[in-house]
Amino acid sequence: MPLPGSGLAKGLAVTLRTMTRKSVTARYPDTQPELPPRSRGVIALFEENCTVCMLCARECPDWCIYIDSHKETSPPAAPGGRERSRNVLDRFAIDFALCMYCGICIEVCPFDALFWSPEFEYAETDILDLTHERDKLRDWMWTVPAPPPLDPAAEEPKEIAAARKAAEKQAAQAQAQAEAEKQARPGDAEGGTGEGEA
Amino acid sequence: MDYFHGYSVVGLVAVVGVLFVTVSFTAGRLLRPDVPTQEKLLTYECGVDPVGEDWAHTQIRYYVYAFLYVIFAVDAIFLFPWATVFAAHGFGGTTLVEMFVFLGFLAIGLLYAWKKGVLEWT
Amino acid sequence: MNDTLHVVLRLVAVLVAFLVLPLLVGQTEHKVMAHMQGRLGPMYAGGFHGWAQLVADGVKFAQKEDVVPADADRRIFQLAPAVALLPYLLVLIVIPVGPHGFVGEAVDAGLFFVLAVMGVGVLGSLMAGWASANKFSLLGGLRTAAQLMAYELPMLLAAASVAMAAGTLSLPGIVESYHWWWTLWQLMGGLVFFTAGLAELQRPPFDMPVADSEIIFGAYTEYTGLRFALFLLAEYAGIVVLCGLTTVLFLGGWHGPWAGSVGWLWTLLKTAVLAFIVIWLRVSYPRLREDQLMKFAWTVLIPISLVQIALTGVVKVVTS
Amino acid sequence: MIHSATHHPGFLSPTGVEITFLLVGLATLGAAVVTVTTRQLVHAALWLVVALGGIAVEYLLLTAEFIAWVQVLIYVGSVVVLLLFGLMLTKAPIGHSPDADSENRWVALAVALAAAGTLVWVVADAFRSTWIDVHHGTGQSATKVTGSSLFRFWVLPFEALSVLLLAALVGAIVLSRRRADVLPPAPDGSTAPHGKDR
Repeated sequence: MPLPGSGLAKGLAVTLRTMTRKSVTARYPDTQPELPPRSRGVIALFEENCTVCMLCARECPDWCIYIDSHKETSPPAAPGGRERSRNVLDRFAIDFALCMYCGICIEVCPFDALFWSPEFEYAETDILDLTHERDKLRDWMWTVPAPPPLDPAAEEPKEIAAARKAAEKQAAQAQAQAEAEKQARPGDAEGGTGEGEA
Repeated sequence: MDYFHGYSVVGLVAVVGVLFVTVSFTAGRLLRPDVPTQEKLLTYECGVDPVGEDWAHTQIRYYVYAFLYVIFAVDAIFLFPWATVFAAHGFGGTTLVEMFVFLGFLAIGLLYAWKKGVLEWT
Repeated sequence: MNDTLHVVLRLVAVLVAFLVLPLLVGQTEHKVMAHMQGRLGPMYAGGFHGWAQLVADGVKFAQKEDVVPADADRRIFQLAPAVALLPYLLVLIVIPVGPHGFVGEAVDAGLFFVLAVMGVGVLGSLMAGWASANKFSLLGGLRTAAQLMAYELPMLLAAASVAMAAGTLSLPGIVESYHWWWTLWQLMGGLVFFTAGLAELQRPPFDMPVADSEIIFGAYTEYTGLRFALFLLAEYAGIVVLCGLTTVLFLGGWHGPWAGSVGWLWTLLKTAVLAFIVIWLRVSYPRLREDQLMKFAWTVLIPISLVQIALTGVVKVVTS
Repeated sequence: MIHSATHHPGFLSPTGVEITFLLVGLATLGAAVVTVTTRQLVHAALWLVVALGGIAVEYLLLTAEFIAWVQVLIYVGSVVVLLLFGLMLTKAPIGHSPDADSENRWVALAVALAAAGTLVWVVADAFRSTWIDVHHGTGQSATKVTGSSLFRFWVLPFEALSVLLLAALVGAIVLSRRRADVLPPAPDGSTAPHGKDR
């Protein structure tokens, strides 16, 4: 059985020990915090990628994304062709007083137009000012960090895998062609393997 | 006159204290804003509209403690005049025993209360 | 006129001590609590380590609107903070700081005076609790009253033990007759006195009457601005008074090396150490439940203090 | 510092004590009258504090230092707290309590006057030839005087008092427990602890 009161003494010892150690407070406005990668600070808009598909606005649980757009028709590329129409973004705003930083909009964007920015100092004195417009959202794009490197053992990203496959295929084709040319050269004694279709 | 001098100073401190409170309240009245609204004057119940009135039914258990206290406090004050004289000449052991008899009776009372489970709830 | 001057000087000194020492304790609490929790605490107000934080708080409190709830009993609600605060001012004047009359005013029945007047302060909490017309306040007031009743008694008994040892109720008299071994002899009484005092001040771990997770802020829930500040001041003045009294009664007040010249420093130092312990306990321990609180007073502290009285009496009669 | 006071007349001249006594007495009487006439229960209890405090000051002025602080400790510090406590536990509404008036005020007045008359007569008769010399520093060790007379001459009543207090204590416990039997169990469904060991 432990000594009666030893628990009480232990409690006192813990607090006293903590007092003698260096405190862990981050002195924020004086020193900037060290943010972890993929910090959810604010949502940035890469408006060049936006096609006004409205997926983000529709999926937002808070309905805090406001998008206005109009259609523009451009003349056909070739005479006699069809007129082409495309959506032009007029307004893209996010009300950060409503946003709950779930990130669904970023997930659903099919064209990579929305990104997490680690920027967090966008407080306003009026709640209405927390509705940030597209220019501000676009500006935050500059603060979006490069995507973090993959784990060494991670699967390749699809794009790279596809590109690599294509490149490999091309290389294989080139090699095959070169070999075929070599074989088809007249005066070549050994007739190796049948040279297929070449 | 030491006695009256001493207590007149104590009385003066009381007056100074009252003055201090009065002055700070008056100064506060000049400094602070005063814009009462109906909601501001509502009873505070964590932001929810208050329900019922301020009085609610409470367990009566507390009350036994209050009785105990008054009885024991009457006992405890006898200790003080005793404390100043019991070691003096002409008192000594007898007075000590007298006080222990007195305290013994009250200790019995405390034991009785303890045994009856008045001192605990759970 | 010399006499008048003396009196005025003492009054001013007591008032200054009454206003400055609680602030010091409060600021120390800010910092000590912070560091015990691995934080820094206030760092900006006043520049160096936020030393002026409480001054800034005071300015803020003075500028805040004084809200009296519509259902409240206006007069009593407004009077309560004064009733809670003033007893501590009165008590402060009789606490001896150094030898040779270095005391606000020596009162013959000083110890008894102190205990009686400190008991009045609880009326402030009761008044506040009742007059607020708020359930939580009323509960807080009830708890305050029950707590006072439970802990006043061990305090009285422990103080009686010291009075027995010294054979006087005068506070300077008690310190004068102190010997170093009294601290050991009166150890149980000292612990009981300090603990009971903590409970009377409603300091953690005995802060059930103001338990924020249950009853918001107990009797002080409806208070704002200056009146709230006065309640807080009363709490910290209470810490100063309790630590000062414990020093005087159990730790020998001004006794120490070179007591003749720097005795007052010893008193202040011991008081400061005790105040640190008060803060330390607050950080270290969780709050006691209401029934544990009552049980602790009646089944632990009171028996211990009765044993201490018996011990003191026997030792005193044997040695005299 | 303190010694100098003995050479000076001090703040209150001898007649000053008497004047103060009279004024405090009037204030106490006023508070007492308000206590019994006010229609608000808690206000009555608080006016009682004023009246009891006034009596304590009167004791002080009669150099009965110890009794004065006993008055504060027991009556103001515990009896009134007990009273307030009881009021809060039962019912003490803010504002007037019309049912607090028992309509007996004339009988009560007669009883009060008779009691006051009897007390004044008895006390004046008993202490007719006894005088307290308040002016010659009898304040020295009033506690000691109380103690020595208590333990020299009044030991038996003192011991009897302890028996009386014990009886009161047991009585209080018995009464409160019998009341507990009548009460329904606690609404939260837990077994009422007052019915534990019977």
